[in-house]
Amino acid sequence: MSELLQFLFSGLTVGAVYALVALGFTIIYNASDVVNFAQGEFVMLGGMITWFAHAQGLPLPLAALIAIAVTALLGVAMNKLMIEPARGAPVVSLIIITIGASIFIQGGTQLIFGKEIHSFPAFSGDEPLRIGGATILPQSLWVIAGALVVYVALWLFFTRTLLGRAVLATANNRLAAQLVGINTSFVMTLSFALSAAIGALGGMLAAPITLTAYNVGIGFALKGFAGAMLGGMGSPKGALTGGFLIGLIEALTAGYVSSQYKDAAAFVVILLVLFFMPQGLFGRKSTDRV
Amino acid sequence: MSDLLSVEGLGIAFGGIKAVNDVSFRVRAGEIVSVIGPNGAGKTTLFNMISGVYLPGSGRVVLNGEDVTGMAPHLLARRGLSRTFQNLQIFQSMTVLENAVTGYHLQERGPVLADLLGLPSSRRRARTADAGARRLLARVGLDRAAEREAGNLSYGSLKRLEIARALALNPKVLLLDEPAAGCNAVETEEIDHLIAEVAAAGVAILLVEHDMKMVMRISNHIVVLDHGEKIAEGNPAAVSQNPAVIAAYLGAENADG
Amino acid sequence: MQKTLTTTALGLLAVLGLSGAATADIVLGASVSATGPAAFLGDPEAKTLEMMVEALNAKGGINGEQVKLVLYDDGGDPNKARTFATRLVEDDEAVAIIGGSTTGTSMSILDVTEDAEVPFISLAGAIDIIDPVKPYTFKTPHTDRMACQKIFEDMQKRGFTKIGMISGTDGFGASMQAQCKAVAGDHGIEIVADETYDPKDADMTAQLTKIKNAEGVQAVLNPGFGQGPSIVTRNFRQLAIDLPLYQSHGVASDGFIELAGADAAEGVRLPGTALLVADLLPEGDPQKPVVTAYKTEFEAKTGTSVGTFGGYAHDAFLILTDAITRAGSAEPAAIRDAIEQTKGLAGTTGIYTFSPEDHLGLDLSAFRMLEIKGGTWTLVE
Amino acid sequence: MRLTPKAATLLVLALLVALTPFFFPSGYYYRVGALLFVNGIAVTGIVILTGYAGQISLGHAGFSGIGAYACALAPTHLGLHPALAIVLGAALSAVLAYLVGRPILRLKGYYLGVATLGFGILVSMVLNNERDLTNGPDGIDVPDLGLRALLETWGLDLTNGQFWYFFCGLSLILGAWLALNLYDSPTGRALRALHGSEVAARTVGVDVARLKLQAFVISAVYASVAGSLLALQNKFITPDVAGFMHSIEMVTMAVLGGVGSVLGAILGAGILTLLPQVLTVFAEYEQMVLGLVMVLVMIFLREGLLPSIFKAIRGKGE
Repeated sequence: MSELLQFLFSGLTVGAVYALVALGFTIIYNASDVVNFAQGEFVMLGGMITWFAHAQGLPLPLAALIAIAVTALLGVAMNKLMIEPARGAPVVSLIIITIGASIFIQGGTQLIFGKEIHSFPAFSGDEPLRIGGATILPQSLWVIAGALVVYVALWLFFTRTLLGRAVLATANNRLAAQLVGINTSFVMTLSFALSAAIGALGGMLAAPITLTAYNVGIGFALKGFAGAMLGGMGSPKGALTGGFLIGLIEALTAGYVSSQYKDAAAFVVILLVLFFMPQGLFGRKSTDRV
Repeated sequence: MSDLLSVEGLGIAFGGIKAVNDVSFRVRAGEIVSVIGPNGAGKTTLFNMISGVYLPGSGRVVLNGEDVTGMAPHLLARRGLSRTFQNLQIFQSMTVLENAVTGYHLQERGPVLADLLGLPSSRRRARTADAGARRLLARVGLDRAAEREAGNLSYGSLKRLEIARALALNPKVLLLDEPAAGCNAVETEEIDHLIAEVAAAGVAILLVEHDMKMVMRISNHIVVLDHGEKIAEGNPAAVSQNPAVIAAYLGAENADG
Repeated sequence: MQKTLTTTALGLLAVLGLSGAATADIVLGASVSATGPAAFLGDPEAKTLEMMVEALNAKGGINGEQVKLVLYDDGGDPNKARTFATRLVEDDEAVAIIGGSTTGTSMSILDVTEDAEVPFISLAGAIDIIDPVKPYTFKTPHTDRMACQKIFEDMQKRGFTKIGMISGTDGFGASMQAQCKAVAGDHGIEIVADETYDPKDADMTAQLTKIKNAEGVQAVLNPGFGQGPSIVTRNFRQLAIDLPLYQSHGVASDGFIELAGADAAEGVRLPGTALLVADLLPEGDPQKPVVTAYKTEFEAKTGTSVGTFGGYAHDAFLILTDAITRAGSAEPAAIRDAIEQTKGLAGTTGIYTFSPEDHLGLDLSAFRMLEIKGGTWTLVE
Repeated sequence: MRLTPKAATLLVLALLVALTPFFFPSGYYYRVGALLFVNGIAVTGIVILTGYAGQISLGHAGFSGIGAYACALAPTHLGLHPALAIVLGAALSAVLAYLVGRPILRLKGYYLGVATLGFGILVSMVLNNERDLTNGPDGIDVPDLGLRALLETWGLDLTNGQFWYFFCGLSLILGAWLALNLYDSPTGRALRALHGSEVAARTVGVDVARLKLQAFVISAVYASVAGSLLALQNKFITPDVAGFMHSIEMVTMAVLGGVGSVLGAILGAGILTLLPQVLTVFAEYEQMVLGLVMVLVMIFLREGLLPSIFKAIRGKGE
């Protein structure tokens, strides 16, 4: 029992990080139909910039804010310089553009911050909490709470605010959104800023657990992408569920089956789900219009 | 003459809204049947159900005596059903000739290995299809544009290209979705002749068209849809006098205005 | 990474296909994994090599000739490593090659260098590289098997017979995992739990819980490098597993203590080299001068703490310059013969004595069992 | 006389393979050339899958892995000649592509991307983890093809680098010839048709599912053969060959050069093969330059380098 609980804690911790990455994917996908493979780099930057600012002597909360702000700005720059000029390009071109951006950011980070692995202190200490014979780090609670708070905030934003509805309208039909007076270019910029900020937040929350280095982004991106797809692209609920599910599948497979093939289990589940539900768990159904 | 296409009680709903409800009619060999109705009446949806793009929620489609309800489009094509699209489904990056040639797919296809190796049999199949496609392009007046990239053609030319592609299948039943849209008077008349010619050769033609003059001119029989329901049918003269039809069109115009 | 202008210019010429015959200088080649998944190995190796060439040339080079280092980054990709090895041999006309941070890249390079009859000193762990002995291939690190043996010896001394293993699935971890499983029996040790993790994993509590609950487990061994072992160590403490934890030489640097946290790392043992305990070495220790000099110089130059891997590159360069000096020639064949005759050369990793039958030149004594106490390395007696 | 695009492509490739060695200052250039040709074979497969049929794969390196390990394992375990091992690897890849492709090719766009990605990761995981068979991440020796020795007995004495240069070059020409045959063939037209509009392709009778599967299987065979050739010339292979980044690299090469044309994709393969060799001079900036090139080409030369160049030339001519 305590064993199962421990596996669940492990899965929730990792899953929360994936969920944050997946939520970031979702926002950009909703606004622009682009799957941003550089999302993992936002996570990496969140961790690295926080580490750097903290190492320069800034207090941790300030360092974290700087990291989120800088990453959000980079997100905006990426949209303006790379995504907007490529509007209308086919899916495979967009994949390559965002992967190119990802490689570029990695290269730049490595040049500026070096290749070492870094970490900074956990927010509420390293003393694990004991629950039912299992343990969980306070920092894990921070990450899990982060994922939930971001999800709720996004839900409120998309359903309760005019701006949020504008984003969804843009997602549904760009032309129609323009016709009713929505500034779709601003919506795009906002989405990239938001998505980058959420990624950075995730990276900043997770770094005390996962540690951070210039090359951790791609791993996060793949798992987050998988989570978003599992949940159904474009659905915040799907992203949250998908992220947590992948974390849990990994932990439970590692615990009960084989740690060698835990990543395999996650992808097998994804393939199965897509086989029966080609749009993922909560994805929008789409039909060809002819 | 026998029924080549018979639609029986066909219906479909999207998210609880009945887009098409209980529509029945038949088309015989050599006959031209038109489906008309205001925008959003469900004409294209009806076409999509008949041609296997949508799975009908209720009713049957019978093609040449065989129940083909919900059958995949490529299987329908093999059974002699061919169509064009309202908002053009052209292979943009292929040449005009290549577009028309795809219509010969069922005749020219062969073992993929032969195609990879460029065996004489493969080239022969391709050449035969090319020749056929060129003849068809000549018939719709596009022979001089054969080598151009299809994406660069005018709307009216593309409409004719789609018809050529559909004819290439040598269909028993031909579904034409607004073939004259975007065409000028001369082009429209050409299309008129073409359709009549095809019908005369024994093909059953189902037509959706907004150009009422054209519809009245060439149809043997007209089916009128409104809000997904069949509200009238009959020969052109009868339909044009039908008060329900007039009301539907006027109502629609009022709503538009 | 400071490349000299001449190296850069030479590289550019080579690219344009205009490079003429090499000048009178001695050209040494290197292909290491300065980026990519094995950058933990390759980055300090590259920095070390550049630093040492600079220092050597400042002192007048070897036998009066300046040394030119052509250094490539293979990113840990064996295919690239082979291409760079070919380039070094055929195009840059290097007289000897250092490199291959990983087993995979080393195996790729050695096929080229053996063909071209150019001496090659590998920086990777696997025993396959020098067993069977190939005429032109040498290596500086102790083998993974030796690391396992060193650890198991220590476990034996402490009376452990049943242990759990948690290994990274990267090349380093997987290779050592296999070697340890192969030699465990020789030391009367049974592996009762055998878990793995992906090098990018963020949490290993699931695997560690399984090990913790394994029947009769007395100690845990974690072969791996990068952030994995730090996370394992933290998770180990989080789960309050009350067992001795052994790490591998893969994390033998101060960075590990920093990342795992001094509290979590307390009591962790691993087989390390003299490098980490330079200050603790007795005055008469033959390795003391070389270790201290390298440590001081590297840390001053790069601002990062020394680790075992940079030490491998240091030793490879040392062996090579020593051989060229003794041979009095920079002909590949002469260098090879001289390397094989190396005797009692003190490096950071150990004291090298090569022979035609032994192209590794180290024995188990090169390893020292270290324990982390109070946030710093101590020698286990 | 006007050359058909097919003849022109084959002529360019033949000249490239035959003439460039005259300008090689050292043996190293044969190695780079051979790598370029191997990558060219892999991307030709991507042209068929993505350029013709419009389907995405982010896991094709998995098939290269199968081709490579077939050459490493079949000779020792099954006693097969390495040349036959290439065939065995291709056959295995084809069967696997068929089995995997049937369910996942129903997916579109990014969903197909993640499914193929998952497949590639599974293959590389098996190669990494099944240590008893594959020797894990340390890699495994691959036997010699033996063809060079055979040629030598016929009086054709080539260095190892030269042999692989010409062998891979000829293989690429063969691969390109097959792909070009396909382009204008009935199957090729149907593939391009379903790329343009699946709905329309269906209504002219194209069995879309079947044709996608054919394209997937053919491109898998290309990737597999490329993997085999890489393994045989390196005489050593590691699971890296099946890694995610290699899948991405394949797609990037093809799209960068122009995924719609065989020659364009091979040009892309050439650029991404040569770029890291050129950039060794700017080692620190290599990643940034590579990323930037990917982004800029995709933004400004959307159809890829070669088609964009042709367009520019034609534009001037008019």
